Amino acid sequence: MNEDIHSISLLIVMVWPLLLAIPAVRSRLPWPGHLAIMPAAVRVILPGDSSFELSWLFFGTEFAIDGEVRWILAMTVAVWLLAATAAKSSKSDPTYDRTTTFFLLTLAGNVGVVLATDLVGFFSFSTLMGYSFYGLMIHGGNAEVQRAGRLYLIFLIVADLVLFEALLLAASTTEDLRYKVVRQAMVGTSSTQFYLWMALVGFVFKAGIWPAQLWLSSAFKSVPFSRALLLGGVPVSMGLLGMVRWLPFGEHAFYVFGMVIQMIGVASILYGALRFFTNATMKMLPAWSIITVTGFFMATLGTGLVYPALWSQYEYLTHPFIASLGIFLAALTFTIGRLQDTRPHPAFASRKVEDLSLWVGKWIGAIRRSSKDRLFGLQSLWRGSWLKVKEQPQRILDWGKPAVLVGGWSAAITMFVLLGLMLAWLAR
Amino acid sequence: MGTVITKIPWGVLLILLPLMGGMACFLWPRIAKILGLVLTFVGVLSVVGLGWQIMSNGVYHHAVGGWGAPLGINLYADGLSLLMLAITALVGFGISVYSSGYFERQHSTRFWPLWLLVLAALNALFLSNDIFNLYVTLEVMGLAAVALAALTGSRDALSGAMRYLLANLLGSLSYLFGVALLYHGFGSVDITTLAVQVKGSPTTWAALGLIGAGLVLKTALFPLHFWLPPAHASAPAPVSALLSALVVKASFYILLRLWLEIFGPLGGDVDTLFGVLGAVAVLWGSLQALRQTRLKLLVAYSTVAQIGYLFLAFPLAMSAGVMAWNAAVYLALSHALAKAAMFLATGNMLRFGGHDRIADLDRVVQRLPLTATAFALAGVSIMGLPPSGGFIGKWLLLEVALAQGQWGLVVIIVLGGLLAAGYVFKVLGQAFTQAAVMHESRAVPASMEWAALLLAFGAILLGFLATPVLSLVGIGSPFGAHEVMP
Amino acid sequence: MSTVFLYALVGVVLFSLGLYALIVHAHLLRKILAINVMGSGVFLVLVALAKRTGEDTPDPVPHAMVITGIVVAVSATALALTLMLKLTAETGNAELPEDSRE
Amino acid sequence: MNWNAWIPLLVVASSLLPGLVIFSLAEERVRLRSTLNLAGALVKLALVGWMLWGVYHGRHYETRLALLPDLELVLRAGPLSLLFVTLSSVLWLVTTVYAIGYLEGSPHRSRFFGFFSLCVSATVGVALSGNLISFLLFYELLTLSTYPLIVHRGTEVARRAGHSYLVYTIFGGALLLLGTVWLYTLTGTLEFTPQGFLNSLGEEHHPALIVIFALMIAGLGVKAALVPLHGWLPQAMVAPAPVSALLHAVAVVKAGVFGIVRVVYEVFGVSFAAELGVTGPLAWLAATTIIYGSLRALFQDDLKRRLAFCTVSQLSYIVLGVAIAGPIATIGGVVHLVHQGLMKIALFFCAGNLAETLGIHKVSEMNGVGRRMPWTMAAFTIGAFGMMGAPPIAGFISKWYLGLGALEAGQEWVILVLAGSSLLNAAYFLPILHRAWFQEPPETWPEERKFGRKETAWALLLPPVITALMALGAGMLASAPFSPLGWAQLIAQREFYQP
Amino acid sequence: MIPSDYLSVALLIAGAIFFLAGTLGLLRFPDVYTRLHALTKADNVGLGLIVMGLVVQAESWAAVGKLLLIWVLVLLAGASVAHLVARGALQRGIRLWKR
Amino acid sequence: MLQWALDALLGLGLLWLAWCALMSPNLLKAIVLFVAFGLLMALAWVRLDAPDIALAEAAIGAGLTGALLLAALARLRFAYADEETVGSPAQEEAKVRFPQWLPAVPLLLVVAGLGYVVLSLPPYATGLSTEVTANLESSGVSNPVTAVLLNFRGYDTLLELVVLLVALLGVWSLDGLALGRETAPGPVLDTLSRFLTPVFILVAAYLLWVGAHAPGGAFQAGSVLGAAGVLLLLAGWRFRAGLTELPLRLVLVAGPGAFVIVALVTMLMEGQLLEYSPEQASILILFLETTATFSIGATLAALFFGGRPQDDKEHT
Repeated sequence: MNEDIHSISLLIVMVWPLLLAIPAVRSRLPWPGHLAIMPAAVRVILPGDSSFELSWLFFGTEFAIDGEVRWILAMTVAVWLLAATAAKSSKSDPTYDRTTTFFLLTLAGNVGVVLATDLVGFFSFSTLMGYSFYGLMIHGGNAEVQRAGRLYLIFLIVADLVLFEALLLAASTTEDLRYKVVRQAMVGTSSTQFYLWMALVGFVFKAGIWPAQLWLSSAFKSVPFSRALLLGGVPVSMGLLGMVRWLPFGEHAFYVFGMVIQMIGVASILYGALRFFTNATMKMLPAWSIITVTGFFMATLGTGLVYPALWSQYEYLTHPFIASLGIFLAALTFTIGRLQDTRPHPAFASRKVEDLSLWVGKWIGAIRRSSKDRLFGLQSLWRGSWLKVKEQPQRILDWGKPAVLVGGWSAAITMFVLLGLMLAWLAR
Repeated sequence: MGTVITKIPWGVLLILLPLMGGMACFLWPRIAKILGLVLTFVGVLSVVGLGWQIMSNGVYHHAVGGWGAPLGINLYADGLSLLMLAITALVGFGISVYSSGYFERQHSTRFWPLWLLVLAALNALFLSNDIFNLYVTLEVMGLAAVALAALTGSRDALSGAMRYLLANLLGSLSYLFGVALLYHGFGSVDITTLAVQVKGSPTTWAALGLIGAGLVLKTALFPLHFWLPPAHASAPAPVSALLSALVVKASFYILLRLWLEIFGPLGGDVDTLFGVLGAVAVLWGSLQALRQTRLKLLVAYSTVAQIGYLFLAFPLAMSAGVMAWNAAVYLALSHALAKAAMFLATGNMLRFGGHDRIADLDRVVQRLPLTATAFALAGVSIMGLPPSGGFIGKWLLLEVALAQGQWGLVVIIVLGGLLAAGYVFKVLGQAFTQAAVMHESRAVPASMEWAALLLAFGAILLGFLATPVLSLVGIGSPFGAHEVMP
Repeated sequence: MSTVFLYALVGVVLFSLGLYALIVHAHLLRKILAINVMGSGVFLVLVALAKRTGEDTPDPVPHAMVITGIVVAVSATALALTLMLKLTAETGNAELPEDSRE
Repeated sequence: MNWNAWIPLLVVASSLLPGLVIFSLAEERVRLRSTLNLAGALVKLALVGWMLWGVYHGRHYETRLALLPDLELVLRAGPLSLLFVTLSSVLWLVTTVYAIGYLEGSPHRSRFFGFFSLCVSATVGVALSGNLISFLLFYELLTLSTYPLIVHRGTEVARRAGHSYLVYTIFGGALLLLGTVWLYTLTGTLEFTPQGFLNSLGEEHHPALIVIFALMIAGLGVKAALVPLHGWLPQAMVAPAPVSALLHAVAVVKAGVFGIVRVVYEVFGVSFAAELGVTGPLAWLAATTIIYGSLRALFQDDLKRRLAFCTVSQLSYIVLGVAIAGPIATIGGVVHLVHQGLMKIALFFCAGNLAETLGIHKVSEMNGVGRRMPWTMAAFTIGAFGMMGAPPIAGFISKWYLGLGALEAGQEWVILVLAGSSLLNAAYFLPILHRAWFQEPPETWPEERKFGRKETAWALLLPPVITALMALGAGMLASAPFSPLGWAQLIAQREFYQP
Repeated sequence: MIPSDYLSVALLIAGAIFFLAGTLGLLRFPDVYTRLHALTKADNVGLGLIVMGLVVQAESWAAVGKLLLIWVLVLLAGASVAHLVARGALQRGIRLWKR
Repeated sequence: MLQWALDALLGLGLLWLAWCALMSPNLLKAIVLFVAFGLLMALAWVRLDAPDIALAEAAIGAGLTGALLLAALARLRFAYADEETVGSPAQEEAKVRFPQWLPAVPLLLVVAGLGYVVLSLPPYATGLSTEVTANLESSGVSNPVTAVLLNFRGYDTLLELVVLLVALLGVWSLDGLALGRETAPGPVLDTLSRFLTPVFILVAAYLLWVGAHAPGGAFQAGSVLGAAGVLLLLAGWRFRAGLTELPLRLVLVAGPGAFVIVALVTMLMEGQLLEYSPEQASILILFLETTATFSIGATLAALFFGGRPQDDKEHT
């Protein structure tokens, strides 16, 4: 009985924000953001591990809460409560209603990611979270926000694609896609290396870790603090979480791979520190710090991969680390935001940003134009001869029309005679 | 009940009733329309009766005058004749219904007697087993058809009819010469007798040349099709339908019959020539049809192309006899129904808009939905798309051609279907759109619309009747007992 | 060579002559004449060869056929002439218009 | 009386007969017409449901009518047919509702609904065909009954689109016919058989069989919009939205793809086809189409055209799944048949809603449209994400199995194609979503119609929402019994694991 | 050859000479009226002579009657037709030939 | 030898006349030559022991066809605006667009080929003559040609009468141009026609009667009647208005009508179409021939007349 309640509570944690995301449902409710996170908060507080299996969802998936997850969930609750509080201040905003929807969708995705126990569930909810967060991020923003959003989106898409490939590799290796199983299964198969690199690239992109930090920094630069405070808690933390879950730590030593991660970590630290010191506006403070912090984390992960034995010694720290990272960043951003609240953002007079598609189209168009100019002579030559060719059948048809063949009674009868002769001759 | 039906000489009635009807219509113009309708309907019943008779008693023989061949004339009906009679009756009834609404009083009194006489001639032709008698029926049919083609008296109609008449006479004389040679060579004009006696000799070859050329001219096989489009395009709609659907089939039937009975075994390479000409006809007729800007001409050229298909069976029949002939017969039957429907529908459009320029059809689909449907359904059969009689025919033909590896013919068959689609939809496409200039329109009687539609339905329905029809055509095994290739 | 074949050959030549005239002439009246001459040629062949019985009386069947043929020929001629006249009245020219199509 | 022998025929008739009656109805008899339409759709659905249940329990439903002396018109309900039949009947119902709303007050509705019903009958016939000639018959019938729908508007553009459609499809039909007859002359049978019926033919026939395969694929590829043959599809967008919806999701294109599935699995047999070496080129063709369609879609400003090229691309997923020739890829391909249908029809409904309610036809006009029509755009968003393959929407499932299948078959390059396509999908869908949700709406819409407080009429709103939810459901509930995935697995099992 | 045969031959030759003359006239005379004159007169007499020549050979009186009837009819027709032709020519305005 | 020379002369004459008729630049000449050709043909028929045909040819082939052609030429002049252009050589030259020798090549081949075929036929062949002779007894007539026409192959003849009717229907449906100018026929023609008509009728009756056992019969008699009609028409005689309606048509239909009725009756009585019982054969044939004669005569005359006599009344 208790089991059931626990299980159902898990379901509610995910479904409730989804429900609230529908405007009609929440239209009468005050404080939807806070309300939506409540079940999660309750579940964090409630003791006991539990899991909930949905055999009909996707290929059958399971959600569970245990000690590790509880850390992350707690962080999530905290960050979202903070965000909800921050967002509440902008209720007069005309976009409030829609923002709330995206807010809640992101929230639902986030919770799902945290609670998922297998790769598919993780991937699915991270997709929901990622794309909704895009909406949340850029809503009502100016051109710069939109640009940042677009950057984020591109990274997100690529990351998702790459992760999808990794996922497929995992699925083709093992039927069971739970983290633990996958970790073990992915060691020592022909596609291991491929899987590792895919997962790494995917999460590096997702989390905005060093060479892919671009979207993160520009997001911090332009997005209002009430949403920017989510950056740390949502994409970055979840990216790191994903890495921890997907990669086979503690199973096997991957020297090259681990070294690369280590190097990424180091580079990240260096980069973050450098930027911190050369370009440290108040607003960008969280950005550079987060890059530095993730760098540390990466370095640790890399070490764990190079020395699996070492990993087991600090494995238990990873989740609290991620949790604290999220909360810390959210708090930092919130504070800085509050401090800056009175000062409006400077308006950016950037060029009008167009659709990606049209942008690509422009390029193609330009290439086409230039080639056309160059090939013009050739083309006209070709066209001329084609027209001539085209006239030929026409002429044949005209030729055949009345004068020579069809209408010419005389010719026709001659044909008749010839035909008769021919028939007789052939019949011999 | 059954015995009574089998005792009535339906075959003879099929000839005599329309004959008497034609004369009666001539005598009493006032009742012409009613009489025509009734008699064509009775014609349908008679064919059913004849079919019953044939199915229960086997092939139908009737020795006219009690003399029997070779002195007298024999009437003979097997499955092939029966089917031709049936299609004549059906199309004929459709044309009658249509005509009852089509003709004004003045033309009506002229139309009905001629029409019934054509019908009589057609029936007589399909029943005849005597090559000289065939000549006479051809003449009755031909002259009456010419008169009908010229009925409107317009410049185009007259010149078309004149061409038609000259071609007809030339063809008849050529045929008659062939008959003369056969008679003097083998002493008979009875097909069955001749079939036994004819041997390969200069006489036979010359007769084949003359008869073949004459009939090919009458059937309007390329390159002797020159007379057909003007004649068929300028005649009144029911007459065009009659000419395209039935009259050209009559001469084809004779050719087929003579080929099966007399010339086939001696034919030499003639069948190849027929095949080549048929192939060219398919392409040429279709291309010409595509080029036309006037609807009736388009339909007329389509006939040229479709006739080409009938001749494709000749080279294929060498080794796959029954199957190839089945295909040809099926194509002929479905073309008869479809083309009649098409011409009738065209007539409706012409009546409705006062013109038949394809580009100005002006939303016929909305305003004459039944007619447009008829045209479309007929088009489906002409194109050989399933489910339609045309499809079955083309299927059989393709099957034979492929089985023999006749790739040229395969390409022609497919290409012809594509081109047919081209010209049919050239019309239908315009039928949906609005013309730039609005036109006056005249009401079209329901009987005209329904006649066209029902015939078109018939063409479609034929697609589902392959099994019974093919078993009917097998009665009396007109195609001989050639083994069907697997 | 018996006269039978002589007449038959004349018939063949007449047929061809008529055909030739039918080809080369544009005037409809001449075409109709040509058709008639052709017909005569065919009839001649039919009847001439009927004399090959070796007795006094020739084979009567072709004779009957030819009588039928003659009647058909006159019927066709009458119709053709009427058509020609109507056409001439319409076009002002007793020839087939080469292209009556638009 | 054996009712089971008549049910497939009844399924076809349940839309055919109302269609024929509708033709004869006067224009203003809206209520009767709608009733007939909906009744037909419901009856069909009920019959299909019955058959689903029956087939699941191993019953046979088969109608045989003589067509030619040794060829029959066969309608048979197997798992594969039922998959397609169910899709068609469900979507027919939805589309009918939509069309009733969409065409309210426009001219020639009797004609429209008549052909609409014929179209569905033909589709259902295609699905249920038990041999190649029946398939061919309904396939051509489909061509014919769709044509009036494409040119329905009666404009010059419509006429040209219809013309182009015909040029392609008739040509394709001819090739298919040729292939079919040829095959018949070789084998003497055309009956669809699991794992094909050509195994027994000797080596010497293999070249001919390869040519036949090419002919058939070319013939079917026209409707399936494989790349050099896809030209008609974007043009056909001039048709009214319900037609485009049906055309793209269910009827025409699916008939082509379904035909390819049939040919590969039940005529040639997938292992035999692989042995012949024809699946490889087919896979490459499909891959090319996927990428090409996506690339072209990028440059379309016209919303429906963009969706059309998207269709070109997505259809080849199915072909790809078939051509990979493995059980898992088969599942992916076959299930995408349904999934793509659900998603694409929702997208087209939405596009139609935009056009009908706001007069929006171009992507560049869609700024802020999400605020004006949130439900519609929500449905659109689901569809779009589904197309991109985002979980948990149906498209994800398809891509999942396709990818897995490719890996299983050792054809890793397919993964790259899938990835590239997803990327491109995102590139042409996300900007739309961005505009719709995040750009400021203009002062006035091009041509707005008011529907009181609702964003649009109920009949227009419900279908996209329902189909979008179905797409979502098909993805989320993929493991539930009777889900498309479940059926696809059944089919794959039948193709690969039965003796 | 019996005497009656000689008579026949003589009559026939005489008739033929008349025909020849008439034909010559037809060919050589200058206008329609003079040609008609030559033709009808010569032919009527020529035919009469020929009929006579045949009458001599006739086997029965009935045959004689028939032959005479033919002559009478031809006379009648020839005269009438000549008249009609001349009348038509006059009506058409063809003038008489004058030296 | 003399016979042979005569036949050769006749053959050459036929060819020469045909050539002249066909190639004459003047249309009138061409027609006249054609009539002459027809008369020569009649001679040829006589030479070929075909007096029945000779009669038919003279009456129909040469006589009536000639009349029809001449009448057509006259109306043609009427139809042309400019009389002078008819058949003038200049126009003729202009209209030949086809190298004249070109068709001659295949035609020479035709002549050669068909000539060879004709010569290849066996010199003796009985055809169906023995069978005709064998059955002549029961045919009801003693003239074999009549027996074939009206008994053995009576069905052909029935259809042949229909051909005539069809031709007339065609001419009428075309509203053929009626006889041109209505000039007064003049006393000579008038007298002639009055005198000749009874003779024609008498001749026709004779031919009809004699047809049963000697050359002659319905066609010949009918064409003589037709010739009488032509003469009367030329003389300006017209049907009285009351007779142009049903009575005229009844006469026109009488031949084929009677034939069909007889066909039906015989079928009912004997079981086969046109199967006469031997005892009734001769009377039936006579009946058929009589009605046919009237019909043929009327039809031929009507064909000559052209336009529909009662046309103006029909619309009221």
